[in-house]
Parts: sequence; C-alpha cells; structure tokens
Amino acid sequence: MTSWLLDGLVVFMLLATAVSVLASRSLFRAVVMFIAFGMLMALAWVRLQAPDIALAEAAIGAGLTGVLLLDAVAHFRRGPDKERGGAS
Amino acid sequence: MSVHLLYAFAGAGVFTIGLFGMVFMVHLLRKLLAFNLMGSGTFLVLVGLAQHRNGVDPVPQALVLTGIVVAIAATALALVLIRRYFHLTGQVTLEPGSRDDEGHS
Amino acid sequence: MMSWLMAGLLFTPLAWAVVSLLVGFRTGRWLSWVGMVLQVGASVALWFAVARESGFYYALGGWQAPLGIELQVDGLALTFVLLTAAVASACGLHAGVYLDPDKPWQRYFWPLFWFLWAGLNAVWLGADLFNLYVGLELITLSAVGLVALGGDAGALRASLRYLLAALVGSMAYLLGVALMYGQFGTLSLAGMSHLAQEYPGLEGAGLAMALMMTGLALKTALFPLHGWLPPAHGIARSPVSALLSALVVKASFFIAARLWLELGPNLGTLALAQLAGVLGALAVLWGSWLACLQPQLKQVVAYSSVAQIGYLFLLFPLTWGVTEAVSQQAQQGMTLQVISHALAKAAMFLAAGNLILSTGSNRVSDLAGVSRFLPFSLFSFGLAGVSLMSLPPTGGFAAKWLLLQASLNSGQWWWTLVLLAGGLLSAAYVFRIYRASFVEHSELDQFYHPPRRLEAIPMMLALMSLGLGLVAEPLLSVMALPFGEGG
Amino acid sequence: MRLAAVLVLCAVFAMALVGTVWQIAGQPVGGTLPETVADAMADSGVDHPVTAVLLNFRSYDTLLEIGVLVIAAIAGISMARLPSLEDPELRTHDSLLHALQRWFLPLMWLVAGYLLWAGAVQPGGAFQAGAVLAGTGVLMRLGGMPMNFLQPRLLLRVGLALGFAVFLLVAVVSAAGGDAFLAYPEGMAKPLILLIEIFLTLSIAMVLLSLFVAAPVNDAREPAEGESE
Repeated sequence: MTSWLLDGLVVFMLLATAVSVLASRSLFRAVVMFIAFGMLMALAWVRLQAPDIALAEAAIGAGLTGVLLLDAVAHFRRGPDKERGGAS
Repeated sequence: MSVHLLYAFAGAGVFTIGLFGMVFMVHLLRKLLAFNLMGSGTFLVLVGLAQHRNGVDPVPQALVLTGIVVAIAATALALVLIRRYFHLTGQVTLEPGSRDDEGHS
Repeated sequence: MMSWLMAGLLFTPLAWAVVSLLVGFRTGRWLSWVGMVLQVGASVALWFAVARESGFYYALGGWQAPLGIELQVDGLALTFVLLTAAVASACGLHAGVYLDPDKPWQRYFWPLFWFLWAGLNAVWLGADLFNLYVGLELITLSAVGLVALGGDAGALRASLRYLLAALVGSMAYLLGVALMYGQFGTLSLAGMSHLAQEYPGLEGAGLAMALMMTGLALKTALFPLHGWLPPAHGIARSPVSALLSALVVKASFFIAARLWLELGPNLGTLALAQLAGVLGALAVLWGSWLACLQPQLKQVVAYSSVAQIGYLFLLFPLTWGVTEAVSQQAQQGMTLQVISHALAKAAMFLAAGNLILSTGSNRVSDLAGVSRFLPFSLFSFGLAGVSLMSLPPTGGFAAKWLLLQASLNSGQWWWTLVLLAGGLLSAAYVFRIYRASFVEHSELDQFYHPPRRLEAIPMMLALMSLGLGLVAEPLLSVMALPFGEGG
Repeated sequence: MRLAAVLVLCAVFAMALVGTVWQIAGQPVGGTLPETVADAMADSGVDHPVTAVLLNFRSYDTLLEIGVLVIAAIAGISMARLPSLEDPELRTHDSLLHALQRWFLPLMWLVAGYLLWAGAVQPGGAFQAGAVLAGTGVLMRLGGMPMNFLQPRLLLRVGLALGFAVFLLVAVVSAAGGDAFLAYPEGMAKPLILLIEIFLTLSIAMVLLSLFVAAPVNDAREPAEGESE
C-alpha cells in the first residue's frame, strides 16, 4: 500500500514538474524545474528496477543537460556578444 | 494493474505535455526542454509497458540508455546551434524579425 | 566472400568518417575518393551476388533476432544501397571541387558526409525497429550538421527548424516502437509481421503504427508537415541539398513503406491508407504550384521535392486491400519513383549549384542570358526536368506509368488525375527556369565558368535518370527476387 | 485562441495514447525476450544483462549511437571558430570552488573508474562513467582551467574519434576472420568489451565536454550561395 502511495506521488510529481517546466515564466526557473524533473525521473527508474538508467539519468539527464541549459540561459541573459539591436 | 503500467501511463502524459510545448512554445530553448520531456515520456512508456508484460527486462533498459545518449547528443547540438544563432541575430525564436527576450515564451 | 562484402559495406563509411575527421579538407577529399571506389565496388558486388542467388538475413555479432540485430539483405535494400553509392559519390565528387577548401570548417564536411552515408545504408538494410531509429538519428544529425556547416544566420535558422521537426518526428516514431515492443515483445520487423498475422485485430498496435507513420511523414516532409524542407534544402550548399533531397528524405519514407508493407495488411485501415494518399496528392499539387512561384532557383527545386515526395505516398492506398498483382505494380512504381527522383533531383541541385556559381545569384530572374554561357549545366537541368515531368523514356515516366496502371486496376481512378496534373505543373516550373535563362539580357555579361568536372557530374546523373526507363525491367526483376530464408 | 486549439488537440492525442497503452497492456502477444537474454548470458562475456545487451547482443546499436555522439561533437566544434578558449567570464577565482576542486576531482575520477569497472557485473558502465568524467571536466572548466586539449586541433579530434575507432576495429577484426561483423572471437568477449568500454568512457567524456565548451564565438561567416562576399 505504501509503495503504491509512493509511486503515485512520484508520478504526480513527474507530471506536475513537467507542466511547470513549460509554464514557468522565467527561463531560469524552467531549467531548474527541468533539473528537478530529471531527478524525479531518476527516482522513477529506481522504482522501475532500472538502476542503470537511474544512474545515467542522474548523471546525463539531470546533471549534464542541466549544466548545459543553465549555461545557455546565462548566455542569453548576457545578450549577444556584439551589439545588434536591442535584444536583452 | 502493475506499478510498471502506472509509469507507462505517466510516460504517455509526459510525452503529451512535451508535444504541447513543442507545438505551442516559441522560444527555442523551451522547445528544446519540451523535446527532452517527450524523450523522457517515451522512455517511460518503453520500459513500463515492456516490464508490465515481461517483468524486469534488460532489453528496453538498454534501449533507453542508448536513447538517453542520443537525446543528449541532439540536445547539445541544438544548444550549440541556438547559441550561435542568438549570437548572430540576437533572436531566440525562429520567426524572422521578431525579437523575444528571455522572459515569456 | 559474402560476409567480407557485408563487413566492408558496413565498415567503410564508418571508418572513413573517423579517418577523415583527423585530416584536413584536401587530404580528406583524396581519401574520400578511395573510399567511394571501395564503397561503390562493395555495393555493386553485393548487388550482383544477391541478384544471382537470393536475399538473406545477416545477423550482426552472430546473434539472431529477436536477441540480436539482423540486417535484411534483399534485392530492394541493395538496390537502394547501390543508388546511395551512385548519388552520394556524385555529390561527394562535386563537393570536393565546389566547396572552398580554405574555409576552416569545411574539413568537417567529409566526416559528416561519411556518417550520413553510413546512416543511409543502416536504414536501407535495417530490419530492427530500434536499430532503424538509431540509423534515422544518425542521418538527421549529420544532415543538420551539413546544413549548418559554416552557415550564417539564415542557414542556422533553417537547420534549427529542420532539427526540431526531425526530432519530433523521430520521437513519435520511437514512441511507436515502444508501443510495438509492448505489444509484440520483439523489435524485429519480420517477427512482428508473423505475430500480427497470427493474432488479427490488435487495435493498439494499429494505432502505434499510425503514430510511427505520422512521425515518419513529418521527417519525409509530407504535406502539410513540409514547412521545414524548402528552407533547409534551399539554403544548404548545393551538393548538400542534392544529398538531402535525393536520399535523406527517402530514408524515413522507406521505413514507413516497409512498416506498411509488412504490417499494413493486418494493422492498417482503409482510412489511414486513403489519408496518406490524399495528403500525397495535395503535396503534389501544392508543392508544384509553389515551385512555380518561387523567386529563387533553389527554392523552386526544393518545392519540386515536396511535390515529388507526394507521389510516393500513393503507395499506401494502392497497396491496401488490392490484389497481389496491383500491389506489386504499385510497389515497383514507388521504387522507380524513388530512384528516378533521387537521380534527377541530385542532378538538378548540382546543376543549379553550377548556375548559381556562374551567375553569382540565386534568383531565377538573374539567370537571364545564362543559356549562352552555360548550356551544358542548363541542359543537365533540363534533362533532369524531363524525368520529373515524366516524359518517356525516362525513369520518371516508367514510375508514373506503373502507378497509373495500379490505380486503374484497383479502381481508384482519382489518383490518375493527380498524376496528370502533377506532370503538367512540373513542366510549368521547369519551363519557367528555361524561359528565364533564354532571355537576352546584355547588362550582365560576366559569367564565371565552373570547372568541367562540376558540369559533367550533373549530366551523368541526369542521363542515368533518363536511361532508367530503359533498364527498368531487369532492375525490377532483381528487386522482386524471392527472399531466401537464413543465409 | 491558438492555445485552446493546441490544448484540445493535445488532449485528444493524450486520450488516444492512453487508450492505446491500455489496449496493448491488455493483450500482449508473442514471446518473452528476457528469457532469451538470460539463456544467452553465459556466452556474452559479462554478468550484467544490460551491459550484455548494450555491448554484445545489440552492439550495432551502440556503435551507431557513439557515431551519433561523434556527429554532434563534430557539428558542435565546427561552429566554434575561434582557436582561443580564453573566456574571461569563466575565470572565477572562487576559493571555495578551488578547494572543492582539489578534493572533489580525485574523488570524481575514482567514481568514474569504479562505475566503468562495475559495469561488467552490476549497474554502471561506459556511459555513466563518461558522464561523470565529463561532469568533472565541466567543473574544472567552470573553475577557470584553460583545458587546452579542447581546442579544435588534432588532439581533440583524435580524442573524439578514439572510442569509436577502437569499437570499429574490434568489430571488423573478427569479420576479417570470416565471422559476422561485430562478433567477438571465442573467449575474447570479456577483455574486448572491457577494452571498448575504457576507450568509450574517454571519448564520451570528451564529446560531452567539447560540446559544453563549443560555445559560439565569433563573426566569421560564409556568405550564402550566390551572395557576393
């Protein structure tokens, strides 16, 4: 019974974070939510008895993709390196 | 209904959310996030549905590992392209001429 | 012998991709010529070996399906391997001269080119759904890399649009694979086909197949999902455009066709078949119409691809619920259409590249007067156009003739109207280019003369497309060879 | 308006998809692959089924997948035009980060090595190890390490290609002996898989890292076809 509760919670959180990745207004928040989503995915893989994927998801899915995306967001905030019109 | 099937349904949901983002969002980075959601949803369906019938199944697990690596390759390439595109034009969307800053989608 | 040839066929493109990554553009060009010779040799030898004996399954790593991955080496697959060898070599030779070797990023052309070739072969031979997915991604990423190579903002925009569309398409396909594995417990297409015959009425698998086909249609740029194609094919360097239009879009179509022919009889529905046909017909009309309106030369050719791809989708209604003979006709028509379009379109893009090189402009209106200076390239362009218009004796004519017969014999006469209208419209856009180039216009008298080799390559391709109609019979008999078990 | 249309379409799609999953879950047909895998494990050379599938039964997938990674890296470094990787903004002089690096890096190397070695018998393997290694590299990079080996020169390209090349050579050597492409010679599966995994780990780390570093940098551009320079 408790395991069903746990799985239900994980699934609910997965869907909720997935929605908030798209719904959050700031790009930075969206990426943070995406990383949280990746962590939850890792948890889901553990629950699905797939520790290999859990490791890969934590390292690649959440970790590395997250860093790449955060770096890109920072880059967008800084603006294009040369002045070209009034982009942010 | 097994736990595996529950995750397969969750995967279907996540895929749809990603698809929505891919179609509706304009910001390239958000599209990329949505693509990754689609990928995660697909992987959940793949493992969940297979393990519902087979029990723990190493084959889809291996496929998902392959899929994750392919997905990050695509994501990283897209990011390089997006960043260079932004660098050249100052744009973060594909619509020519429109300038969209990082706030809203 | 056979196993060495197979190993060579799989090994060469991948090995050349690695080696050419380590060297510069010029050395890579020289190496690639050697690689092309090897690859063409292996393809031809295998084709004749299979034509003499019969097709076989090649178990990679010695593991039979469903545990391992098997390649389906039959007449059809090898004909496509051969076609790829011909077209890719032509594009490679052209690119070696056409691209500027002094640009630092051009060195990455060769590795991407060879990876693309490897991916194409993987798809033609693939018989395992997941392996086909990896092959598709190999193709997509290298194609996107080639479009973006050294590109400015416009090229980046086009390649991003292409990348995103292709990624959605392959994800939809992969989701379908996931559902199929859940249904059948195997990834081998042959195994699925057996099971689908044994247990009719699996609705879930039918929907999964529809999903896969939708994803593949997006990757093939079927109307109305074609929006990404013209910018990407129009803005890439001409040899790259030729590769993309001639081969890359065919890969996803090929998978859709394989799925349909193996699983369609049990999992497909009339509605799905007719829908694919209607969209294909609309693509023919809409693509040709837009091709007539494009101000830019390469956009005309790109929209013509959208139209020509439409014909391929007539395969679906013409093979569903018809007699075996009609289905054979439709399949042969589709195959000839793929081959003749690949040859003709590669010729057209390469010739267009030469024209652009010599006039210094991509605009149709700037072609004025070019007929006096570059009749050879213009002539190649026109010959390829004749095949697209499907006049006899071209391959395009043979293809459409077979499709016409299939639609009459199956009582679906409405497709014949599409075939006729498409032919007329393609004549319109080809003549439009011609009319522009014959305008006497004295303002612009400085035309650059591209090297002879650049002009010879499209001509060869155009002649092959023209002659295809004459050798269609023996070619089709090899493709229809009975499939040997094991091997 | 557009939002509503897309939402409705997605809702329809979601219902169809959930229905399909339900249908399929209700009536699976065909054999069970895990049993086949279990039967073949003895011949695979490793004890962990997922590794066996990845690097033996379906090694062709893995080979092509590494190809995809290499393509992404190639396309990535072809975008980075400047030879210099000196990005002043990345040169943080945070003492905490430095301290972290001193203690953390060796640990990360250890973790990567362990993951790689463990892959033969339990969860872990080249991908996870490569990712951890790449993560280490990213940390070093953020810490302002110049990392000259990531400049788009020969060394980087060798590093990118190494894992793939080793895999490919192993694949073709057995084929030269008349066996199938990608078949491991009798009794050699275990050492060969380990060899492939070691080089794959290095290359995977290199690819991921180079994609992180291959940020866009300068204005060198090629005019579109037909556009005058």
